[in-house]
Amino acid sequence: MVIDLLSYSLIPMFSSLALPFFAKKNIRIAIILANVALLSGFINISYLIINSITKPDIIPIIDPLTVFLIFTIYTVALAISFFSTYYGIEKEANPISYYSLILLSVSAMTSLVMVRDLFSLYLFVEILAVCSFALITSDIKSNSIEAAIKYFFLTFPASILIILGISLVLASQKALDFEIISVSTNIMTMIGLSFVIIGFLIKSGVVPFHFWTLDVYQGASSPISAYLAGIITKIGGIYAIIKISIIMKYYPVETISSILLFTSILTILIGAFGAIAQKDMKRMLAYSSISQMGYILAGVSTFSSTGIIAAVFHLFNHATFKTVLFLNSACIEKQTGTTNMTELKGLEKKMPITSWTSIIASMSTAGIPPLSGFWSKILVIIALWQVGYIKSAIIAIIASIITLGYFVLMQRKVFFGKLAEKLTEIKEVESPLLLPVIIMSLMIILAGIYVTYIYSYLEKIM
Amino acid sequence: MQNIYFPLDWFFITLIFFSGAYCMIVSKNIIKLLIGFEIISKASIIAIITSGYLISNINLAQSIIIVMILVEAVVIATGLALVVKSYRINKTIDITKLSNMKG
Amino acid sequence: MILYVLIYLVIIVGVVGAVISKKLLNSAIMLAIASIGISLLLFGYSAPWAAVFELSVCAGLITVLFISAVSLVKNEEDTTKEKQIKYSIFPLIMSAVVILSSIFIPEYFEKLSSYANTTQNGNELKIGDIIWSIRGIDVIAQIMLLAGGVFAIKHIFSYVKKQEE
Amino acid sequence: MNLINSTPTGIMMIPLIIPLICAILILFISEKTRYVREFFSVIVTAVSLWAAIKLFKIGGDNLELVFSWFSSHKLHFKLDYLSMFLLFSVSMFSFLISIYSISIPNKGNPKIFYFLLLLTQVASSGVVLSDNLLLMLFFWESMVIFLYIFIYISSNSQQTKSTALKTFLINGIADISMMIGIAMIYYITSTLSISEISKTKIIMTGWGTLSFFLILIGTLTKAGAFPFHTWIPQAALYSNASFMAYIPAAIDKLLGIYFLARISLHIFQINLSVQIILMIIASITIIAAVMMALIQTDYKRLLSYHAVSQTGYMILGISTLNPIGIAGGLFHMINHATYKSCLFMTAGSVERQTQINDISKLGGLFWKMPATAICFIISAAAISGIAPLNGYFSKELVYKGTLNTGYTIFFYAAEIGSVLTLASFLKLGHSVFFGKLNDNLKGTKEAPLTILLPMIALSCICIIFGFGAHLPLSKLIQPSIVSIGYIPHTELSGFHLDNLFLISITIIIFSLTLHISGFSIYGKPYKTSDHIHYAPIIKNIYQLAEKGYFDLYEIFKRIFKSLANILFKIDRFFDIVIDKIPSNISIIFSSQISYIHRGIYNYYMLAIFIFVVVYLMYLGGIKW
Repeated sequence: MVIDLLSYSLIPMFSSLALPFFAKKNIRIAIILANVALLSGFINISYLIINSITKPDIIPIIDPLTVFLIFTIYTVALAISFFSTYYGIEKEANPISYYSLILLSVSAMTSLVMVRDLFSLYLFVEILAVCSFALITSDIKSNSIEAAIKYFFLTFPASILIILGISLVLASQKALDFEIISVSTNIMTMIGLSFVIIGFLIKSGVVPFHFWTLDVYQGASSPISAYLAGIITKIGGIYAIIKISIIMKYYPVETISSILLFTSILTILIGAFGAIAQKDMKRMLAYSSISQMGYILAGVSTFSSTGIIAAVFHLFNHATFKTVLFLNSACIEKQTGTTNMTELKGLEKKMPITSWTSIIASMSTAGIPPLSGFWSKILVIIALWQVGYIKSAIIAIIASIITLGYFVLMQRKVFFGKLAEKLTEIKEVESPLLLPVIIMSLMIILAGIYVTYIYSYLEKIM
Repeated sequence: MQNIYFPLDWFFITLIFFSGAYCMIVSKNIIKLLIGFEIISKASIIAIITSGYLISNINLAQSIIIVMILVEAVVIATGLALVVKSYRINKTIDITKLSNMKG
Repeated sequence: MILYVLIYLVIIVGVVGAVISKKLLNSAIMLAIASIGISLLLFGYSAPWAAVFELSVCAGLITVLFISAVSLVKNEEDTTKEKQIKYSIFPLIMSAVVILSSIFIPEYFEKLSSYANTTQNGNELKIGDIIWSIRGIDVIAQIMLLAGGVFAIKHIFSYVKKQEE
Repeated sequence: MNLINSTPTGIMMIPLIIPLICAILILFISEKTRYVREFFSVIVTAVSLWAAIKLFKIGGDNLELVFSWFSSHKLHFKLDYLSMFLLFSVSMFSFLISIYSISIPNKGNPKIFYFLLLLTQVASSGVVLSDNLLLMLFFWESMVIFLYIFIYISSNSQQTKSTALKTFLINGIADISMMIGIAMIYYITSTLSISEISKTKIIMTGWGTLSFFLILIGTLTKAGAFPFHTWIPQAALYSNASFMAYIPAAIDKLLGIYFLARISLHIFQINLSVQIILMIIASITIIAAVMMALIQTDYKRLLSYHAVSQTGYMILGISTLNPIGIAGGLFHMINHATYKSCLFMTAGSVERQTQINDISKLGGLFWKMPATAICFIISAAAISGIAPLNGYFSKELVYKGTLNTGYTIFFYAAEIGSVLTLASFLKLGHSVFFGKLNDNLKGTKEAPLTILLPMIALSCICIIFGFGAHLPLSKLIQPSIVSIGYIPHTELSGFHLDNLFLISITIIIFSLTLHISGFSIYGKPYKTSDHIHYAPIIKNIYQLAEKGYFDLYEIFKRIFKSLANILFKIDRFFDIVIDKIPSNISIIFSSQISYIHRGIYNYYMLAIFIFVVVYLMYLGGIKW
């Protein structure tokens, strides 16, 4: 456990525990407390990370990967909680439990990222899973309950597989710490870790096991689906695989890397193709996020340093632009009442900021040069190329073209063209709702421009 | 000598794992699903204790099992809460009826 | 060795009974029997603390939860007429799996267990020290988990009251 | 570069520079002033004629004038006797035409007409004078543009525009082939100046033959020989008489045959087989064109076909490769220019006075327009090669040349040609000037003086060159042949009472019989050639010709049309393959994917379980 970063996980936990007591007098104070806790964490970590990026040698960073991921967690969590305060969560669910669950999930994620023990990693993943599936139910529509049940019954069995893996590792290593495991290479540990990786594959929603992702992102209430797609599935699923791939640097990784490569290519293709004929906007975004997860997994499957850097960078980029896209779909749903793309037309005139931020985000997903998405995808493709998986690199390129295809299709359908008659009287959402989306798009653009700084920072991971 | 138990334990673990999985795949009733899920987590407990016994470090295995039992209890509790709520809203505990999100 | 096989027999009977029983109550009870079997196994492996926890929590608490849930959804049970064929052919499939896994699994894990690190110096650490000192982080995790569980259930049921008003 | 001073090089520049300056000046003269433009261009052409004549007096073979063009490239203007002879004839015709076209009605906007006339004068003298092939090509190509504008401005009917386009296309493409030919010459000899190339003539091997034929296409189009002549008859219908008298009748023939002479005698060493090909082209031109001319009922169209057939004689003369033949060809060139433009001038004056071109409506104009009638008779007699006139003498030389080469078949073709020429002119003269004067032509008066003057001048030249044939031959033709490098042994000029004269008499008698028999059968003067027109085999050849099957331009148009829609089909095919098929496949594929997710939990769990088992089996299968 990285002691000096501990505060990032303990403060949200204690504030979530304290929340019900504050809420006795007035709910507003509780909500403000939650937001302030997250804001302080965010300012702290962003100060730390900006210093380390701009002045790399002065402040020695303990563990660059952890700090980077904590930064991502706090940005997305702050955006979601700030967004849901003005989104009117009170109408749908009990705000106190909603915010305490968000705070708990933040502390779970930060501690998960900081943990150095395999079993504790599993524990925090369990906590995160419990919090997130409870959050899914915070929508009055019956779909959210169905989504929660599917999420429960499709992802929790995966933790059993992880425990089987951990038992094998336990049998072959002195202790479960990452340093000890990474040092002594051993076939039994390798199989145990592969069991764990397959367990986490189910949790991260890649193609053979992606069924729950579609229903959950579509069914859950919009800010929560943004939170899920943005950060929970990533930290709860792909981060563990990245961590294990870092550990398995000296292990014989041919079989597990071929499994990972096969899954990632399958994910990219089916995610990209599936999104083309979708009617519902959130389901289309679900398919696209599956496809982007495929890219992260492709990066990891190379087990090379550039691959892992590319995966982490794409994880950060995907977190930002997927959150923006889902929050925009939440705004559209709030204003028009539906996310069915066939009914929405020409929203750009009425909701300009939402449209333009979602255009920036989708362009970045598709990988248009100046934006950050392009750089991380290029890194992934280079990593694939270097390791020799040339066919899959080409498939990755083709899939990103298809991604561009269906995003342009979606924009043309939803944002441009003649305004649908039903939508004439809708207005732009209130400004606070737009604040997180605007900040996120700015981050996308800035990350795109200052990509060299970020890359030099990320290189310190390996 | 103690190596005999390890392979046999893993044989029984696969049996329990398979029966739990079969129960989850086949049954329509959500509570039956939960029971299947419970069976599978039982299998994981056996796995931990056999590896603990193999490296003769029983106490470490015991501490892990205790934590796992706690996790299992919390998960089952929230699962049942979810089932009850879905029963309250959809008036059914048949999972095949909960499928209006397609495509 | 016979005791070991006997315990496993109890567990298997409990599990298979839980799966194929028609009424939910019977399957809950069979599940309790299985968990009792497992705690016996734990005793067999001289892991008393784990066995006691297993007995009290799994056999006790979880079975009670199941039975209360079954009683809550009482009138629903007769409507979901599940075709019993699925469960009646289960023993057949089970025997097939038994035969297959008996061929591959023991031999595979035999080879695998040769890699186990048997240099461990026995149980000199007491269980209390392990839980509290070495695996301190897990204690925090457990607190978080309990808080999460409480808030989750509060969050799920919070809405039910509003809908009924 | 010293301009106008007494040295010959200065004078040589006059026909080039002064008309160019005046042409630009004419553009600035305002529309209102009458006759200033005409007067101005007449003066300028007179000056350039004076310069040409003065050059004759000074003599002095191959005067050299070097222009420095962008410092590196030297532009050589060179004057040898052949180009001096050509320069004289070109300036003479420009002078006469500028007088003639003063009162021609439908020549389009006079300002532009005279501007173009002077520019054509500059271009043609440029072609004649330039020693550097590239420079010659520059002037040669500019002629095409003036040709196009000349026709275009003559009237704004749709046919005129399509004729202009047709002319431009045929000449344009021919000039391009010539350009390629000249590029090949540069490739072979790595020098562009004619005088240097002529020292070591290019022999007819691989690239040589190809470049010769490419340049040949250019010259034949300019001269208006058989395959490329189709624009001339159409231009005759839809453009004005002064244009026809100026370029197709005179300038084109002069320049075409001049350059043909240059390449076949001066630049290339053409071998026997090429010579035969040239003679075949010549004879086809003669016969085909005159057959077409015979059946025409339009005054100018009939004359234009004759122009094409006479070119055949010149090419025949040049391609005999012996001095007599070449002299005949060159002499025929100048003769033809004189009587052909005079004939076109008569056509113009008849058209001006009666506004009718169709000879079936004309008749009995002899007493109404005596001067035009007399000029017509003289030039018609000259073109058909009747004894004392210039046509006879040049044809006689051409016949001698062809007989010397030994291939008598070409001689017979030429003879048949001249028979039919005489027959068609008898038909033309009889139907226009003799016969019954129909009523509506009662008021026609004689054409004004400005039209009559050049006509009379030209017919006098026909007579002078006829009786005094030795004058032009010794002064103009002989020195130019010597400068090309062929020394004539026998005495060229002079009247010899040999059997060629007798043959010409028989030709006259034969065509008279044809005319009278045709007249007696049909009664109408313009129908006299119908018995040939509707003869069995010849009838459907004529029909084919009418439909334009022999016309290269029409053939290419049909080819390109069918080519266009084949390409269109191919494009449609690619459009489907690239656009439709991939998008359909991806839509089918994505609908399949969304069909798989039916939402029921059990199927999902089954899929996940199967995949996990597969992965574990794959994992378990590790051999260590």
